[in-house]
Amino acid sequence: MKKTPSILLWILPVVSGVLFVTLWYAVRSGSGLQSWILPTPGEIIDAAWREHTRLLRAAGNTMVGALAGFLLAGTLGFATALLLGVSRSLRAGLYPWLLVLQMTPVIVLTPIIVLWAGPGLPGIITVTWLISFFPIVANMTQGLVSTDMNHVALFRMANASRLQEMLLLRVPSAMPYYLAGLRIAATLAPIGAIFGEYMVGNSAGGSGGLGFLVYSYNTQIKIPALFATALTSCLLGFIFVAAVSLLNWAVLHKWHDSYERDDH
Amino acid sequence: MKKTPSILLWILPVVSGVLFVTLWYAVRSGSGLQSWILPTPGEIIDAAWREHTRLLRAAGNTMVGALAGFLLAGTLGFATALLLGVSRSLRAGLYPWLLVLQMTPVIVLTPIIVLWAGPGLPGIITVTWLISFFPIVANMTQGLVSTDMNHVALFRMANASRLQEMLLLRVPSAMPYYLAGLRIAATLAPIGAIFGEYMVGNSAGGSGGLGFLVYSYNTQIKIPALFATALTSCLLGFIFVAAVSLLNWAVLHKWHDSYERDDH
Amino acid sequence: SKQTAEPTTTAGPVKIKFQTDWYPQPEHGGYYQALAKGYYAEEGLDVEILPGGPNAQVMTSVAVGRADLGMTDGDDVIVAIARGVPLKMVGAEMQRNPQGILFHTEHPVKSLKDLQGRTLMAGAGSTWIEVLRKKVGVEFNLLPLVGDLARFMNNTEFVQQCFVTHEPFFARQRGANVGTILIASDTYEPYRVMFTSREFLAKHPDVVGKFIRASVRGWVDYVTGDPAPANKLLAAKDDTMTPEFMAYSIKAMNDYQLVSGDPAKGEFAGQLTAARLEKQIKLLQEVGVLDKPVAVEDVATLEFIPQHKGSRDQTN
Amino acid sequence: MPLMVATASIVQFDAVRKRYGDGPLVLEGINLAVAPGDFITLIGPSGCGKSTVLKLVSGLNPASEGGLTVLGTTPKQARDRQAFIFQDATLLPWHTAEGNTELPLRLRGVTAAERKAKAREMLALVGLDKVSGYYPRQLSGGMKMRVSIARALTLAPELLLLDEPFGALDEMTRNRLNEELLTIRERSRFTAMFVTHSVSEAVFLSNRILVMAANPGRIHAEVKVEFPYPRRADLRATPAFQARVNEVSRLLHQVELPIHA
Amino acid sequence: MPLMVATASIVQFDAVRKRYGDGPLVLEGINLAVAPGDFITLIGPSGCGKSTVLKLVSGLNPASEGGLTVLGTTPKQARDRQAFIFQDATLLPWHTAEGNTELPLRLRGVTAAERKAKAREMLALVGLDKVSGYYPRQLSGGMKMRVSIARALTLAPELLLLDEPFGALDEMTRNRLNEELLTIRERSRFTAMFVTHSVSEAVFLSNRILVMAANPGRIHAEVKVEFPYPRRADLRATPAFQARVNEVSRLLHQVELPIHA
Ligand SMILES: Nc1ncnc2c1ncn2[C@@H]1O[C@H](COP(=O)(O)OP(=O)(O)OP(=O)(O)O)[C@@H](O)[C@H]1O
Ligand SMILES: Nc1ncnc2c1ncn2[C@@H]1O[C@H](COP(=O)(O)OP(=O)(O)OP(=O)(O)O)[C@@H](O)[C@H]1O
Ligand SMILES: [Mg+2]
Ligand SMILES: [Mg+2]
Repeated sequence: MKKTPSILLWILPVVSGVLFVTLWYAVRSGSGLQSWILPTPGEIIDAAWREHTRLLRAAGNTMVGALAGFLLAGTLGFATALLLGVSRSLRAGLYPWLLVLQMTPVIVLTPIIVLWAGPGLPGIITVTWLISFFPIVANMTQGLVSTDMNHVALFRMANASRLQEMLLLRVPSAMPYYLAGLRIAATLAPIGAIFGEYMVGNSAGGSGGLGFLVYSYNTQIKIPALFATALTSCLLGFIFVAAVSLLNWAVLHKWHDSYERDDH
Repeated sequence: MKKTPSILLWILPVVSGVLFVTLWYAVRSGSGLQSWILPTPGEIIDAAWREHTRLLRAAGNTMVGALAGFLLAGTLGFATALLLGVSRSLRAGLYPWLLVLQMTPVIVLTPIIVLWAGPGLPGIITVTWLISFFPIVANMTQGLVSTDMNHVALFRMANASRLQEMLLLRVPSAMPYYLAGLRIAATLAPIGAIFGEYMVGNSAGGSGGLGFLVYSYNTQIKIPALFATALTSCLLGFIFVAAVSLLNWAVLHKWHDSYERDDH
Repeated sequence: SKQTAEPTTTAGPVKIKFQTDWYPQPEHGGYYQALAKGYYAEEGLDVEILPGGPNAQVMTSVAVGRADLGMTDGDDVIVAIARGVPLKMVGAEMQRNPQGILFHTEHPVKSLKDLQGRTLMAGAGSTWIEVLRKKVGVEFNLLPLVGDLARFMNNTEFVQQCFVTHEPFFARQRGANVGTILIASDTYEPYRVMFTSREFLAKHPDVVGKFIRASVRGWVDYVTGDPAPANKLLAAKDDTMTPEFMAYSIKAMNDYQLVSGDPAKGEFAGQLTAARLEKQIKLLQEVGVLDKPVAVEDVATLEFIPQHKGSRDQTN
Repeated sequence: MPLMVATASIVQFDAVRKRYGDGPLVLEGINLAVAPGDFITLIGPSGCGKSTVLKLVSGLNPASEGGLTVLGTTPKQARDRQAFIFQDATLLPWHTAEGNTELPLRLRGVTAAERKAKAREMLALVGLDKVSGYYPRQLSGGMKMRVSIARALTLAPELLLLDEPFGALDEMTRNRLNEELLTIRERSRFTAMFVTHSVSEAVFLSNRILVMAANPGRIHAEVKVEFPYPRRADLRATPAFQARVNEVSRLLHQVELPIHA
Repeated sequence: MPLMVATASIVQFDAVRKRYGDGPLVLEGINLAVAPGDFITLIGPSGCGKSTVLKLVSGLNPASEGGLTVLGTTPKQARDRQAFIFQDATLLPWHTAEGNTELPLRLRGVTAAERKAKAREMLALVGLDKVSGYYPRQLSGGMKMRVSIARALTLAPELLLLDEPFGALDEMTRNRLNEELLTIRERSRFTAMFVTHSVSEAVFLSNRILVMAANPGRIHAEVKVEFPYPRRADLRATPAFQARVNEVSRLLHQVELPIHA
């Protein structure tokens, strides 16, 4: 990868943003689409401003569920992958059931989730977790089994325990995989929470989140406001993605080839 | 990883399956849950048998959408990651918009999808694609930037073009990442299609898929049949996962450390 | 946007598409009856009924010309038109929306006021929820409607939104003692309506008129005559639909006078009145669903409403 | 071939054969008894199976046929009393030179302070005290190998396996580390199995040199080097030393010629 | 230091300094002119900057200060006329020995048949024709390095950079490959910059030997080796050869002593 002056890295998203918005307006006027199908960016920002108190409160509520679900997925995903990484037998025995968990449509589990976790926040967290859990497990597991066999030989020779091999060797070398999984989960957390609000949410005590707004704006055909809600959800997502990118940098920049600049 | 006799790899899922089913029955009887929250495995299999023509037909319909969406995600995800991998500038300009695409709740896009792709199958494929696309892009991109810098130096010295470096070096070395992404997408494809049937599907011309059955069993409170539908969706998913595992083996077993047996 | 209807000068029936808001079900029975009994054909129409689903996008479909006419809840159409979607109501399918509250008789809901303080599963953002909160003055805890009845079945205190023509049958079939109460009341009287796009209306008023006439005829026949022809079509589309259920559904439509309306108030099948629409628009404004007023002429045209006598004559 | 009493051997090969998977035979009929205190060097053409012999002793790969005991037990069970310097440096990229050096101590649960002290001592021995905070990607090829040597020496193994540890080093550093190795051996009395391509290094370090032949790998001849330990640097200048070097070189010629013929 | 006319030089360093990032100075004031046909060897202690010099010439790393031209242009632009044998074998794990060998030809768009023939020829030259279908993980350390040599030789570069290519090989193979290298050079007349730790290898191959010192890396002395090419194996046995070896060794002693003092 050629070295890019770092100012470009700030300018380019802006340039592509301008292009994107222009394209948007072009599509709107060119295709004869109307505001109730595809509002213009201006209309969306208008709506966001008009609804900003509601949006902010809802975003706050959704953030709680998304964050908790994300953290749960990040930690449980890590732990589960460790378990799967420990032995081929555990992998053979557990992986199929994880797949079943991942592949069962959430709607089927909704009543059970509500019953066991409770409606509202606990249920929302559970749904968010369910949705963002598997990408982490799948990636981290692949990372754990991809360890350089020469390094494994080193640990074997040092008579390292299974646990030491896992924690001091396989886990660090799986970090790029784990972080890629975490990045996927970061994008899934806010939409997972919104979906969770749909499925098991509850409006008690003003705890309605973006999911409620999506639903109401949709029923009430407040399309610009609906897009403003989507925008808000994207902004939440960006917070998660930014956090993961920061973590990625902190963990990898000193030693991993993805941060290697060929020119010093 | 210690070598496990391969017979164990077949027996263990069975053992864990038996444990799982036992646990299931224990939960059912211990918690006083009723059939319409959590049917027993027996009831589910009963229902699956009773409804098998309907399930099979629906599964066939869903499979079409899931497969097409999956293949689209697999190829477009690959291509997009190539584009992102080519330069840091492209990455900086495009990645944010990909994130926006991924993080916008599908319901907001539904009218546009219906309008541009059309309702029914085209819309279902679009939704499935939307859902399984990003994990592939995120993983493959991480893989493309994780290439060993010594190998990159080799290509630079051979005066390889940007394209050659991408296709002959970065792509092969990113394969473990790509395949992990594909595995995540494999689990997402059937539930994505079911979700798509919900969002943009219709049952025209007997094309109702599993999503339609989920809905109708749900309103008709045929909970065992509902779980049988979920089971069917899992089985579809297993077909995808198995296909990806096979691909994984074919691509990696000759050279990648994840297939290295330390004992010959 | 393209229209599928051809000028009627040529011989042969006019092909049109009609978009329903859900999977084929008895709540669409009138259209299927009209189809099965040839009422559309008699009018020179070749109607294709497009099934919907949970996110059917009925109004969008009609507005962009993917379908020529459609049906859905009346106040949704009012709101859409107020927001600039170029549609117009052309007739009523039901005089009252079958939307109701499903409860266990152990914890009954005798009037809507009984919902005070309870937990209700319903579609967030629905107009009637705002009406209940702001006009009837009841406060309740809202759970989003997913479409499952499992939670309802598991908890006798649970109440949930339903179609009085639909869910109670299945809940009773599973042994629950349930009752229903219609949401529509004197305060809030939503229609279920047929609508089309302004463009289609302007180009083919004759087709619209014929469609309404045949559909209302089909509806009256479906709920008062022998529903077998429509039911056969429905069962072919969705084989989970049993005869018992369809019979129940039709009975509920009659019990609640959904299609025919209350003759004592001068209501009849297909009717839309300016007064009721006016009242509805005002209500929507009062509860804040509509932020600006809209004229009745803009949301509906009454020129296709069949005369009461006429519709009765047709069923004879 | 010398055959000692099995119980007294540190390493005992009995008719060991090795093939990887269903590939060709890599080692054929290896018989070898390593006595306590032996410094055995394996020398022979590239690909003749030297690394494979060490991997069998370490238990990283199993023998296909024949008997093999290490420190009176199986190779794997003897692991906590062995150390292995691999042919590649095999450093963990996420640890600094120091972190890599102290790794085996860390795996044994040695306290942070103690292992830090030991790691610094060993890094100083290989001349890398100034770059202890460098990550592997910042080190030169020879520096990496020296970290790997320092790492193995932090342990006090009974049996040390060394696979071309000094191949990437300049002659001076190499000679100095040869001498250091023998000094350490005076103190901790380990037995060594050593692979090198340098005949003079082999003669300087070992009491026994096994010349291996390839296709399939086998022991062609053994040369005893009876110079008493401790050996001093000036040994290299003696005619007796040169004679041994010539003898080994002559044996190497015998095994190498056929390959490239 | 010899200073030739810049236009005639294959490689020209003018007061080049190099540091990695904000690390310490690694190379200081390097002045060097490599003439067409030169076979220049860099020799010096581990970590003195030999690999760094080659990386600067290859353009893989930029010089921090000073002027550097390669084949009359910038290092990067001269790349299609250079080949680099890295200190590590750097084989692609997903290609066989043959696949790795033919890679540079493939990158140049040579047809499959042609590059296969060339790869086989080069693998035979390094004695690996029998294992051309092996994947890197199935090869021994020396075999990997030989594949990497074969790979570089498939091209006919004007400038060949070799970073300890023969370090992992036994003496016989090493000598033989030394001789092969000179034979190939007779044919294709490349200029070479070579890194080794073996003084006799340096003397046998080069016409100029640069002895480098470390901390910071610099050229300590240059030794000219005037034996005419083609050189034959028996050159090694001549007293003149030994004299050069001794001279270089003596210079090495000068630069090495301070480091480990
Ligand atoms: N993992 C493996 N799978 C298959 N064959 C292997 C494997 N490792 C080594 N071999 C083969 O075994 C033979 C001996 O290899 P080994 O590494 O022991 O050689 P060596 O004597 O150490 O050579 P060198 O001096 O080049 O390091 C070689 O022919 C090699 O191809
Ligand atoms: N990428 C890098 N980042 C920082 N420092 C580096 C980097 N590469 C090399 N160095 C430093 O530059 C110096 C010279 O390294 P170089 O690899 O050129 O040495 P060398 O002469 O080739 O040594 P050897 O004989 O051990 O291979 C060393 O001190 C090393 O730590
Ligand atoms: Mg070896
Ligand atoms: Mg070097």
